[in-house]
Amino acid sequence: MTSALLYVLAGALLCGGGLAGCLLVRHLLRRLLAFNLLGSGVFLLLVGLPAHRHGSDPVTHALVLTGIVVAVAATALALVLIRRYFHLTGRVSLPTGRQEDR
Amino acid sequence: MSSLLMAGLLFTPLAWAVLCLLLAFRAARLASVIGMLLQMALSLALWAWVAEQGGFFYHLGGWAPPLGIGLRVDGLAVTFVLLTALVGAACGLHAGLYLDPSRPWQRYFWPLFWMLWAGLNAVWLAGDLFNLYVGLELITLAAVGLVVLGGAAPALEAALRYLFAALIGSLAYLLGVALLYAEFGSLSLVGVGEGAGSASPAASFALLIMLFGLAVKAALFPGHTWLPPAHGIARAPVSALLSGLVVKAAFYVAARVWLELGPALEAAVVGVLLGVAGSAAVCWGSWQALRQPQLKLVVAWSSVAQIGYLFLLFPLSHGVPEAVSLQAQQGVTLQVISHALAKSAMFLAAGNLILSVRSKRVEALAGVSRYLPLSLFSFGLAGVSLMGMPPSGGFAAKWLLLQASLASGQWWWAAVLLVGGLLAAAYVFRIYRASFQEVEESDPFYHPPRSLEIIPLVLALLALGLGLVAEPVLSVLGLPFGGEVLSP
Amino acid sequence: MIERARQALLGAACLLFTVCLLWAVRHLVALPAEQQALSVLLSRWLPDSGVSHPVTAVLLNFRSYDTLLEIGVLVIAGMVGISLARTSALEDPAMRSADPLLHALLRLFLPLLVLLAGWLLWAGSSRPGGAFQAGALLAAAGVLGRLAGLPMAFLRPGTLLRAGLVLGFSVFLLIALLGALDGRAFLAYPPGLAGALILVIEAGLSLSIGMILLALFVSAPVAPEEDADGGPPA
Amino acid sequence: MTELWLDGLLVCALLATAAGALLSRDLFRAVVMFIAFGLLMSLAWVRLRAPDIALAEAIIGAGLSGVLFLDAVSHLRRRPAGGAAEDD
Repeated sequence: MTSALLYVLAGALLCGGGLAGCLLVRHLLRRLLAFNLLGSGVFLLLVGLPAHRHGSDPVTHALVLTGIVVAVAATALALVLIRRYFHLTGRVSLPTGRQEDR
Repeated sequence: MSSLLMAGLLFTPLAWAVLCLLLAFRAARLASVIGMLLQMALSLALWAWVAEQGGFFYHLGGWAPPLGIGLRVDGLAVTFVLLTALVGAACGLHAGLYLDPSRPWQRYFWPLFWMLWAGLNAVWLAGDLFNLYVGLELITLAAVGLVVLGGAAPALEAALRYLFAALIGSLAYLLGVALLYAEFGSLSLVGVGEGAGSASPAASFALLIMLFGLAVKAALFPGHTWLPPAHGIARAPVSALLSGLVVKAAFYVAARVWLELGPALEAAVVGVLLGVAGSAAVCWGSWQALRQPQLKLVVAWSSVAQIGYLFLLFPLSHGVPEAVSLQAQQGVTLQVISHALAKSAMFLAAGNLILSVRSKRVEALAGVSRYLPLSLFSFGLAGVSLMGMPPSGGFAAKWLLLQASLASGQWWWAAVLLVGGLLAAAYVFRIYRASFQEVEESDPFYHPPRSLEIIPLVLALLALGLGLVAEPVLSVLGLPFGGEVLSP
Repeated sequence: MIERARQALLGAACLLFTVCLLWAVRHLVALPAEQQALSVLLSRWLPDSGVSHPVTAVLLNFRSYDTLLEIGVLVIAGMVGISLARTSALEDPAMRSADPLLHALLRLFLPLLVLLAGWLLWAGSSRPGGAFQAGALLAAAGVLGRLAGLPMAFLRPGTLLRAGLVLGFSVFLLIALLGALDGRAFLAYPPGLAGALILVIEAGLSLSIGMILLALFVSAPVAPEEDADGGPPA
Repeated sequence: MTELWLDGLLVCALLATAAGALLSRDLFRAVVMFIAFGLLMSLAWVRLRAPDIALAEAIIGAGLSGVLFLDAVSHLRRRPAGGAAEDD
């Protein structure tokens, strides 16, 4: 099954791009988007690799369903935090540089 | 009997989380005390059972791995379960008195606290790679929730930093799991370990990426930047839980995966890299602790340093004789236990001191030695263990690590142990010096209730006494694990 | 300058990571195709799981511990969400749309969505579908209703909301304990009852999942009248 | 063969929308790209013979996350109470 291979490749590239986004982008909302892309890439690899080797594997489907729910919980929580942070400070990215003592 | 113990151990924290969510702060506090006693009794009973009968596998739902999820209940796991019960109960009791019940959001402390406890137990006992992922996420989200409790801007900032670092770490770990599953077709640690008989490039990369993710979650230098703000801003009992137990969970998973896969995959370079990062963490963390103007940040940076020691396990357990590897494992386990006790004691004592002097700064401690000797004493006792002076658990741990590094011919790690101990002495004495400054005659301080002061003292005494009982503790860890399955 | 160097370093690391990942993937896809032991086990034991759809069997029977903890993660997210929502009523009056056409449409549409969720739940035992999809659909229905300004009194942060958040979780937990008290392992179903109990758990879970996701959506906004320094002295 | 071409096209579209979600200058556009990415992912799951995930992805990934993100974007465009709005 070669079409699974295509999705595996896409998954690997998504992992790379998502990781780059998570590490390099400062805007919190964009970083969260990148986190979701990274997650999608991992899920594609998790399902695609066994699918390429053995054919459809229901165990991986169950794992990815679990993973998606965990990811959406984390995303929703992060959005609540980001919005509240913006509300209190007007910032959409975390400050860098030396930590001054407050 | 032990089947019921296991069920109780898994059920109680989750059930108490539900219960406490439905109750108001004071009622939840009462319920939690009962729950903590119950959990303590269960952990102790399970520990005694394993110490007597040996470890076993527990198949959840009656399904054997690889189809189902098996829990690995061995000496190490039950020791950490017991440690969690001890530190968790101490922090919970302290929090019940320390947190202000009039704030409406404080009621959420209790359900989050229990969820955290459930996640920790799940990780200690886990024998399944994906289950470990879910357990780690449970811990992460509960910990972030505890940090952000109340929702002030600095707490939000620290929590967001923590959340992103931890989430990326988890996904890196999951990616490794995906690659391992694709290669070996199993999710159980044992199954993957059996499959990894010979070196495989994909599995090596999977191991690398998993260790990377877990190192970020365990705040290993240079991925440590999220830790000081998060542990510094949280309320004292929360910081104690996070520093004492939460970071250890990620390290525990890393060590488990490493000991299962590392030898087969010939990943010596990775081990040395982790050792170097750990050494850098010891030096940089201690140096920063020396320079922090705030008391809790001193303690938080000290955590960065102390976690560094743990990662010496990786170079000292790879490509060395079995006996040396065992020594290193024992030393690191003692370091985990003694740091969990000492650091939670230190954070709780620091919380009491902050409560007393009404300021978070180190200079504000002037005069404390005269009017609040007890809290300062607990802080200092915990410091003794961090420095690694006899008879503390920290000393026993470092002694074992020292022997392992000399026996393996890797003497340079011993230098790290020495430098770290000296720097730890410096930052603990800095606090002492500040508190011995003389001030005006009258006592300007708030005196916290005696029970608040006793809890860190007990923990610090345990950390100190650990060195004396190191032998029996280690004997449970070293129990042979036959791998028999518990049949209810 | 240092920031620039840091960014370049991180970028290079990401590139290296991608290359290594592709290289690992190349090795993995070159492995010989073989019958997988786990799939054999799965089809061997599927008849004993109480459901005929393998994914549901894995999620709610073989690996139900994962699912239990995962719902715990969702509950935590929901808890933290409502703990940060400082408004007394989680309703945004500004959102209440007065468009009668939209209301009429929604009145037709929402029951349909709820019905669809119920069907997904029911279908989950033998076909694709199940508690997550049904719960997410319920949440989506709730979000639609909220965007149109339908009143949702049950979302006030109170005992009712908290009870709803943990309803599915508690049902799951109690059934899990049942197995242990009965002399089997934690999370084991009594023989013959697995199918029925899984359906009960799934019904509870989809309600709670829907409620948690909806609560997270609703508790995200910060009402403008709220004070900016609502936090505690840190 | 046609199927392979279709898969190739889908993968290219996936990567393009992902890049759009990462690189778009406009935040709103990035989120829209992300929603499109979620829909395409759900198609990809269908192609990988994982209908359960496809359903979940369509409802959660594209629908719910999308609404959450859109709502957040519109919120971040409003002026905050605490301080001056900061451009990214």
